[in-house]
Amino acid sequence: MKFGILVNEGPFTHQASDSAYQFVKAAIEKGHQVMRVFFYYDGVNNANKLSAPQSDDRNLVKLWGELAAEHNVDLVVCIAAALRRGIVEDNLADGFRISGLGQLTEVGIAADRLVVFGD
Amino acid sequence: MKFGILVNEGPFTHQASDSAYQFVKAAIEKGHQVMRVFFYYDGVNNANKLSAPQSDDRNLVKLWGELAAEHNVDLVVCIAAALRRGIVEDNLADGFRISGLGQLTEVGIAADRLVVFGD
Amino acid sequence: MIHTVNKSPFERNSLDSCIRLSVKGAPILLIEDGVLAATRGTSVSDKVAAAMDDHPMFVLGPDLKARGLAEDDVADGITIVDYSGFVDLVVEHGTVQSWL
Amino acid sequence: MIHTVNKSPFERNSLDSCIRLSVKGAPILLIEDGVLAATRGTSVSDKVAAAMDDHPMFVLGPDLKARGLAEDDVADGITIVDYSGFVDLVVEHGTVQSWL
Amino acid sequence: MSDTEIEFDTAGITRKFMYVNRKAPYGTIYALEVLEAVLISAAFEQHACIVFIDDGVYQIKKGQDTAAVNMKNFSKTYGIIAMEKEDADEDEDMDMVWRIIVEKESMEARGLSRDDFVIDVEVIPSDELAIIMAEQEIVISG
Amino acid sequence: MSDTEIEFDTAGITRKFMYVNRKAPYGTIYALEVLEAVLISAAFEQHACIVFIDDGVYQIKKGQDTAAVNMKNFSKTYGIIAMEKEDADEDEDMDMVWRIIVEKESMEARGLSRDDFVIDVEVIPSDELAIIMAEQEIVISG
Repeated sequence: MKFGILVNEGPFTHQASDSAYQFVKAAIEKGHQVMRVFFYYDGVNNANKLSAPQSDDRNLVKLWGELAAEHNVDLVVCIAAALRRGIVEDNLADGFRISGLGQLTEVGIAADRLVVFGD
Repeated sequence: MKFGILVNEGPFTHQASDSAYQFVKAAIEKGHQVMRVFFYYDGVNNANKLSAPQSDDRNLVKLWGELAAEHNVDLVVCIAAALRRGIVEDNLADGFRISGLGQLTEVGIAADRLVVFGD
Repeated sequence: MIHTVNKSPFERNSLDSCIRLSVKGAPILLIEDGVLAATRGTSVSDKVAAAMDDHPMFVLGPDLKARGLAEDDVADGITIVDYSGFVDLVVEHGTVQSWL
Repeated sequence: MIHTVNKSPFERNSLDSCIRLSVKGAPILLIEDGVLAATRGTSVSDKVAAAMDDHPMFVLGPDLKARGLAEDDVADGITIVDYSGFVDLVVEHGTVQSWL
Repeated sequence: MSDTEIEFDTAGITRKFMYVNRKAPYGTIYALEVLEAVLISAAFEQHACIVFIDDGVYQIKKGQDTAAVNMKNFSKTYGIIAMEKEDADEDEDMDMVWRIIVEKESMEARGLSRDDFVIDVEVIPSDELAIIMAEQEIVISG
Repeated sequence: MSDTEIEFDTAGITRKFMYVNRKAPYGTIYALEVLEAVLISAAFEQHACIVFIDDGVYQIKKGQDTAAVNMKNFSKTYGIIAMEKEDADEDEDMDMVWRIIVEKESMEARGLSRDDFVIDVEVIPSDELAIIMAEQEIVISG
């Protein structure tokens, strides 16, 4: 089955990105395809490559990037939400790309399920 | 009277930073002193100099910086919270400085009132 | 001490907790989405009216206007203040407790 | 359709809205702070039990464990699933509505 | 922009999107950014059911004036949503149904009525709205 | 670090700080970052009243195991808070009072009891807690 994922919150403050990551990992392990993870609202902060958590904490920015590389997951950051919040090509982490909000509608149409994680 | 302010949320997603800004402006206009605004939790995102809101929207990063310059308000970003969220000297906006959480306790002790804005 | 509540009384328990944990006479200022508690004729109006027996109640006018709520919509006995009035309340009543 | 609720039933109205606006038979999965609705002997236990007359109820085990809640604490009739089970529920029940 | 722009083939597919608005405006940004998502979906000629429940009903309250909080007043954008809906209603070549719905119980609990809103809405009780929700294919909550 | 480090003279001043914890752990980060603020204030030898009300009582629930959510388990840090409190209690040269309080009503509504917590707490009913709160000088809510 093909999944699309919407992440509405940044790492740390809310659990949304953690939950989305665990869901995506489980879906892939079960043989499903995750077509795209779309980062909207504060979710764009998941793509900030300068994020440096404490050494004993998880690093979601890195984890998302690794997942994308290993399993060919398309990580899209909404350009309008990102501009407001200061996420641009300069500080964009590996594995993410910046694109328009239409990419959310698109994955909504193309995927069998869209699952939203937010606050 | 001497005020300290704690801002717990970033610009845009919650109104906390807007409310804090309006409060600080009003306090200064009334002749009070705002000793320090401390940015904690997602509040550190107020210091992201890459933030570029739409032209018809307010730009809180810039507004805070201007207020600091005009009225000598000390804008302090918590280093631990900032590291997690990818705010470092490279993307730190004018008028802000990065320092330790002790600066929050310090202004709590030194000010007559500490007012918290958050979610 | 003065209490601020910035959450909708329909969505969250912040106002309830503020009322439960504030001493008689302590003023409550509604700001941000908290201003939704201030209008007449809602499902929380009675609760707010009851709280006003023990607490002077204030509401931030700029936040009311932003949400399309008119001064006429505000329940009797609630005082509307602007940011300058917010500052005055804090100066007058000492420690601020923000019910987030 | 399957509904997810990620908010504490003590703090927010998300679970109430989910129950009010879901059709009979639609499953509800409690995740994140929403898992706090799943334990026995709380002030919301009766409400959750009543909802279970109309809705199969699930709770995410990893979120329970994180919050120090044991499987034994979970009310009878609520099924504990892991992330893999979460995926299965979504596959099986179609559209997901997230009550944020 | 990155080099690799991935696109999915969506031509000719029309699906039922629902946008659920449960939060008050201005206290958080969700109301504004959901609106942007709704507008984009019009370009894809998708069905759209825009629902206001709980504090979401305040998003379309008349008379919003944000001058004193210095935030962007986006309530006028709902006029564009209403126009998109009219276009969808009138164009017989397009298979595109748009509905703008307020839950009756949420509206009444807040002392509001149909006349309080900046756009025409269907006011629907919760039991009927639950059935409409259950028919949706994609639910976007903000 | 920026060039200008501003410092205020706080020597010899002891004020009453209260830290109000009302949110469940892990769903949001507030619990963890408030804890960091409490620990720092110990270095300034301030009074500290650490209060758990509403869902905040879950922050100190025993048995937290975050392995399956892959988040940092910070519940052990409360042990450090308890040690700081012991230091404050025992040191007669220091004018520093620390209290760790759980609101009785919040605890009971969640089916919890004193034995469920990772640290020793005072369990206090809301009317008495209201009086303690009213005496504070600085209230930090997370």
